[in-house]
Amino acid sequence: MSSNTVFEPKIIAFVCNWCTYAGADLTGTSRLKYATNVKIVRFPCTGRIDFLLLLKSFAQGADGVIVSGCHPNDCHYTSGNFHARRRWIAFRAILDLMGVDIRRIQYSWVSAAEGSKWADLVNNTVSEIRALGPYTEYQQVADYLEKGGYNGEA
Amino acid sequence: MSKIGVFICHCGENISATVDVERVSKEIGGMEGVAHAIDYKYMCSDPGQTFIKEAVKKYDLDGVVVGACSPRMHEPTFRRACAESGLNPYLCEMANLREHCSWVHEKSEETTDKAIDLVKMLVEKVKKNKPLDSIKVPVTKRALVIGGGIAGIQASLDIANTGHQVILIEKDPSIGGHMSQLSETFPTLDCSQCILTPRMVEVAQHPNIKLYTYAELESLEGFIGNFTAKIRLKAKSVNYSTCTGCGACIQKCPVKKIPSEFNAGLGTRTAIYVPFPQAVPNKPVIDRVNCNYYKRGACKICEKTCQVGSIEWDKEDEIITEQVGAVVLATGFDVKGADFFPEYGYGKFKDVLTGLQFERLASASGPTFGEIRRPSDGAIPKKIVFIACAGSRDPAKGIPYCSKICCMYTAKHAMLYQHKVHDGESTVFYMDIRAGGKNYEEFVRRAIEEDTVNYIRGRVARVYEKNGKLIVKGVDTLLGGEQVEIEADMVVLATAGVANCGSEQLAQKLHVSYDPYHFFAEAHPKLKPVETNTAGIFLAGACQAPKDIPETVGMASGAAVKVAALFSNDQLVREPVVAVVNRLAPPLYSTCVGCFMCETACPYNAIEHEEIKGRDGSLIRTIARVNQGLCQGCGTCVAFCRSKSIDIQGYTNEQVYAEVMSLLND
Amino acid sequence: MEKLRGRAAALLADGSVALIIGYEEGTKRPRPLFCRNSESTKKLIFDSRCINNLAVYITKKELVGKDRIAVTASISTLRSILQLYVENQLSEEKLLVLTVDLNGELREFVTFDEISAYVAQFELKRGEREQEILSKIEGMNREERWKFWLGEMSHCFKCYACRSACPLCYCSKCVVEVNRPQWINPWPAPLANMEWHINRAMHMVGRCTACGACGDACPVGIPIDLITRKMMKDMAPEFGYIPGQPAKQGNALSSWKLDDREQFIR
Amino acid sequence: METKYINISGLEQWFDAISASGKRIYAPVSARGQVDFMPVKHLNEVAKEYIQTTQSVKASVYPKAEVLFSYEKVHGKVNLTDFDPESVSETVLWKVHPCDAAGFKPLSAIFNWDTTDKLINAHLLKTTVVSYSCATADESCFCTSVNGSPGNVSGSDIQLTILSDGGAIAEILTAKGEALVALLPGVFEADRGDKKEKYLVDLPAKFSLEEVNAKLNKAFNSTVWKEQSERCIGCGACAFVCPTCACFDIQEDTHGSKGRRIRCWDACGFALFTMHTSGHNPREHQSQRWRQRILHKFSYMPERLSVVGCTGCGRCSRACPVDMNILEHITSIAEQ
Repeated sequence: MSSNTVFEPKIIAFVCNWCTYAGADLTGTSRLKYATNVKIVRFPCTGRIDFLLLLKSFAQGADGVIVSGCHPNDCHYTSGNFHARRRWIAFRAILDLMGVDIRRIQYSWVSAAEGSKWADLVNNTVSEIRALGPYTEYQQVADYLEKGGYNGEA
Repeated sequence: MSKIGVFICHCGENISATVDVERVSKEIGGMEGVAHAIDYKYMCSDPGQTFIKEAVKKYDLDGVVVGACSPRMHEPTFRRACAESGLNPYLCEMANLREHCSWVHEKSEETTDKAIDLVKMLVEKVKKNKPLDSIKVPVTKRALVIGGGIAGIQASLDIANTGHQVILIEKDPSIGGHMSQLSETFPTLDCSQCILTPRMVEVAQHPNIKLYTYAELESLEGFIGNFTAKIRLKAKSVNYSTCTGCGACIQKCPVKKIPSEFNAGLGTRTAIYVPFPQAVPNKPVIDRVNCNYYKRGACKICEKTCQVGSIEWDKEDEIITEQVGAVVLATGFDVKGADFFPEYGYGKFKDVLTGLQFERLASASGPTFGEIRRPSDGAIPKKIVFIACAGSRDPAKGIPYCSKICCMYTAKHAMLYQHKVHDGESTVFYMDIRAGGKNYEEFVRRAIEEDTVNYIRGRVARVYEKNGKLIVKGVDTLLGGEQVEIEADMVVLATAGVANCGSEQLAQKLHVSYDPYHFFAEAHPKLKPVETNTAGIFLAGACQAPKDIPETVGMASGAAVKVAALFSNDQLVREPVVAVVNRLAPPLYSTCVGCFMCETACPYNAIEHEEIKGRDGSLIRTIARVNQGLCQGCGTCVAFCRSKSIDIQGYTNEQVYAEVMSLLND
Repeated sequence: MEKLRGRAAALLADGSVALIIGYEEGTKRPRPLFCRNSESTKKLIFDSRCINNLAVYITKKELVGKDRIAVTASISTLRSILQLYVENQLSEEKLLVLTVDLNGELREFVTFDEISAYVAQFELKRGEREQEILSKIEGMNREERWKFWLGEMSHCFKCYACRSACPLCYCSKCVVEVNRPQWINPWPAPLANMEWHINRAMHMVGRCTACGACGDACPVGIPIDLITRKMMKDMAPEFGYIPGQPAKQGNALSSWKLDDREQFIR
Repeated sequence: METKYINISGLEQWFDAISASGKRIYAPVSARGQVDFMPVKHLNEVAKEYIQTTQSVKASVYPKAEVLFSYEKVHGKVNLTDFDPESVSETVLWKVHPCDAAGFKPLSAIFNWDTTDKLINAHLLKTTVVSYSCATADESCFCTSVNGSPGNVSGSDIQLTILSDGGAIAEILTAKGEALVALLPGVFEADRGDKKEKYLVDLPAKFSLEEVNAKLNKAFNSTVWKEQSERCIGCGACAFVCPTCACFDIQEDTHGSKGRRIRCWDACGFALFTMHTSGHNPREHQSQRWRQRILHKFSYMPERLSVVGCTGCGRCSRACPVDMNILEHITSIAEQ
């Protein structure tokens, strides 16, 4: 980490191959700069992105997550992003009910032509998650076993 | 223990200028399961690729990660290099150190740290990669073309001329479609029949084309290269193998007042009929709905007339089965008619016509032999009004789209009218003139300037009858919304082009998607305009959206090339990035429980029902199976499957999970 | 009751069904009963105390075999049966559904449509306890909700009674038992429990018919049925389905609308 | 050992002294509509009106999930960190019912049968059990049918019998019990001669163990298992609330080159419990799993470990979502 004072969040981006991955490639070809915190995991389509991967990311120490794919009607597979959109509507609602901090999941549509949108998305998400601080509320619970707790004693 | 080889590229200085590539290869070299890690100036160069090939052999690598540019750039290059050295190409992955790292970050420790993370991620993924073989699907080299209009005719001829078999089916008694009904065609004003008829005959005589008229698709099963089509041959009641097409039966048929479909209702036909003189095949069918014998059980005059005894009263519909490898959908379009325009008086006033009816009036083979005469009294109209966009671009009418051909044919109609009625006066009400196309704008200008057609920009509010005249009330928006009222002898509506009736059912039979207006949907609006989402089914002509003849013919040839390309190999070879449903030893067979929710999620109808049967043949369970010919590898089913019974090769649950975990494990 | 017993006995006697799943008096409350002969039908009861969702049994192959069976169904059970039909788990030739309507009349259903029409008369109501906890949760901010649920989840010992009692959890291998990769940690711990219950709620979106069997079954009293019920209610208008009235139109998450909400997508 | 009397305020003072000594105290607490063992600091936090806690006290010595050892691979070398018995804190279990306390014996027998289990023994060593004899019971209780009683002292270090004045007869049964008394010996008075039996609930035996055992020896192929288990939905509720059920699973919690091996509860009622990798399942049907549960407790354990695997607490009957009542089922087997 670059500094002891500034919190550098760990952010994972789940993106589709055809739009956002290509869009992020364009950010590179355009030499636009963005924060190093975000690492991209490539999927064929947003429809492929399993909600459990988002949960696992937080449990394993991610402070934020980006999910991005093709704009509506642009999906390489016609409807993967529509399926994903529904999945996220339901997933967000459940997480919110359970009290998971849904501000830490940023959904976006970034097309293959939107290199600058990708750079902005990363930079904005990094600064927003930085403001929220580390997601210890979630990560600490993962360590439960070490504490030898009993019934209802977290 | 894995033996992964990692190859970090400098990309000249593109990567090494901001990423400490030596540190990357050194740190990755210390990772569990990494057998060999180097960095080199240009991995994609010949010497670079040689490094990889040699390392695969020397270290007996079971996985390769190349940290270089975007996989969208060089993944095929490095996979090929691996394949050449004997490593399964799907055991090679790329970490994007250029577009996603060195080009978007400044030179710093963090940038190198990120590069290491990106490579680590792919190393963890590649540990879970499995060797994959490309998918080979056998191809039946016979095409089914549905629809015998100009699109179907062109597609059939083009495919047949590449040496492949074609089955062309047409629901009407003759091929020809709407083009055969047209008088002259824009922008050249050559006679439609004159250019079409030779092609129709060519179809009938082509050794590679099997033509079924009066036939409809019953069902289509299977997948690309391997479809089974069931075709319903509707009973013609005439034996074509003996019928000579002499036409005597038609002469004698007592039922003469049936509105002729070919003449768009302006003329009549008999119950036993040939739709038009140039029909192919030029043999009659009996219209059982209107035939006296079928209605009342008596008549049979045609049978008595027929010299060769070709009438078959008891003939029933026949269903035949054909194996085909590809399907071209060319079912065309229809025009809105009748009750759709109460405000324009269509259906109420005899002299308010559709554009298609006007085509018949203007056609030399039409009911008036090419003279423009009013259906009501046979008089030659001296004043005529054409209304463009009758229905089109009218969200209130449920048709927000532009029907595309109306501007041009309206100009053509006005021009034909002026050529035929020299003292006539023609007016066109239009919203915009859309004349994009070679020589189209010139054609419209000619109508306005040389043939003095009066163009008024504005909409018509109402058409009503007064003293035997049709009063057309509208506004001229170019004159500041001034009211215009014209006393016309005839009004022609350029009615909207709409999807053929029954297209929705047909789409469902074929499992192709369709738009809200029931036009068939192309796979991609720009890059796959003739493909559908169902592999092996292609589109030609106006069944996809309204379009004119040159565009239709172009699209038909495009579809034909797609079919020919598919038929150019004995097997279809596809990337193995497809979904698979797990199979286990009995008694589980699979963890799939057959809820078939994946079936609704799949955009390609690639999910099939597989019956698992015991040794005695009894059904044990029905589970899902992915048709590898149809699956395009989006993976939507994978994320949807509750029991994780479907996985997608190349992006398996284990692979993506390992990637995510590698980023977070410290 | 006598009508039900009589009809059940007749169905078994003439061989039209091989098994009737119903209720009998239990030691604390009515419990499931499996009648394979006319004699046992004398124990059959059917009233408002019969709350076990019997639909859970009709997908168990080892229990029902290959023969045609009958089930006495409460409204909750009927709703579950509809959803099981939607998910291709039942066949109309193999299942006869019996119920007693509000007038005490015995009703019999064979087809999906018959059940669907009958169920349509009954509105899905929110229970008092459900309303109480929901109001409590609605008054909480996010951190409080997290604490509340984490507290509840810490009691879970992963006996999976919720899963076993749910008629829609019929998978032969549940996702928690998939270990390549190990999506959900199998040991009981608050976060691993939370992951399980979030996962369960996601799997129930558009499928749950609010029978409450999971909550009733939970031995440690976690109001887990609330999560799926609330999701069902909240998502119904969003995705265009009627809560508790499964229809053969594809699952909420396997279908979509062009105008699905997306304000949250940047 | 010794019997003493302790009055109501003495109890409170003694409890505070235990609390102040730094030992963890777990006692039944009423919360969320249930009573369960929770950490407490003061006696007034302890639940009063209830028959039975939902869960047994088993988890105090055999946690739901526990780390056996952890490991890390560094430069090809594996560093192993074993379970440290010293990491277990001194614990007092307060107001344990005799049926729960009696569970420690079978539980310990299972874990020390062929190998000695380091973990559970460490917990047992650090645990002092203060039981309360039972003045109430419900229709699920049947300790008297399985060698127990409302005043059974097996497994207890101290047993208290609460008297009508709020004070208690204190039977100090073991050295651990004495050590606990020694924290505040002054509040214990000489035995007043109160009759313990007078304060115990009367619970007649419902069946004879010998009879059940004899029947079970011949019942392996009986149809009774199928009949009784038809409604069983195969969850693990009965096993997880049971004071003696000891089935466990071993899981790996790996993160890159680090990891932990975890032991967590499992249940023989789960279909996957005996599933082989091949797909073969020796206990394929629920009836076979139900048979295993009953035979294990009432036949195999008495035979091999000389201890009955059931203490008659009745928790499984209370927890079962489909009313699989163990008392009813055992009685019916005995009566066959």
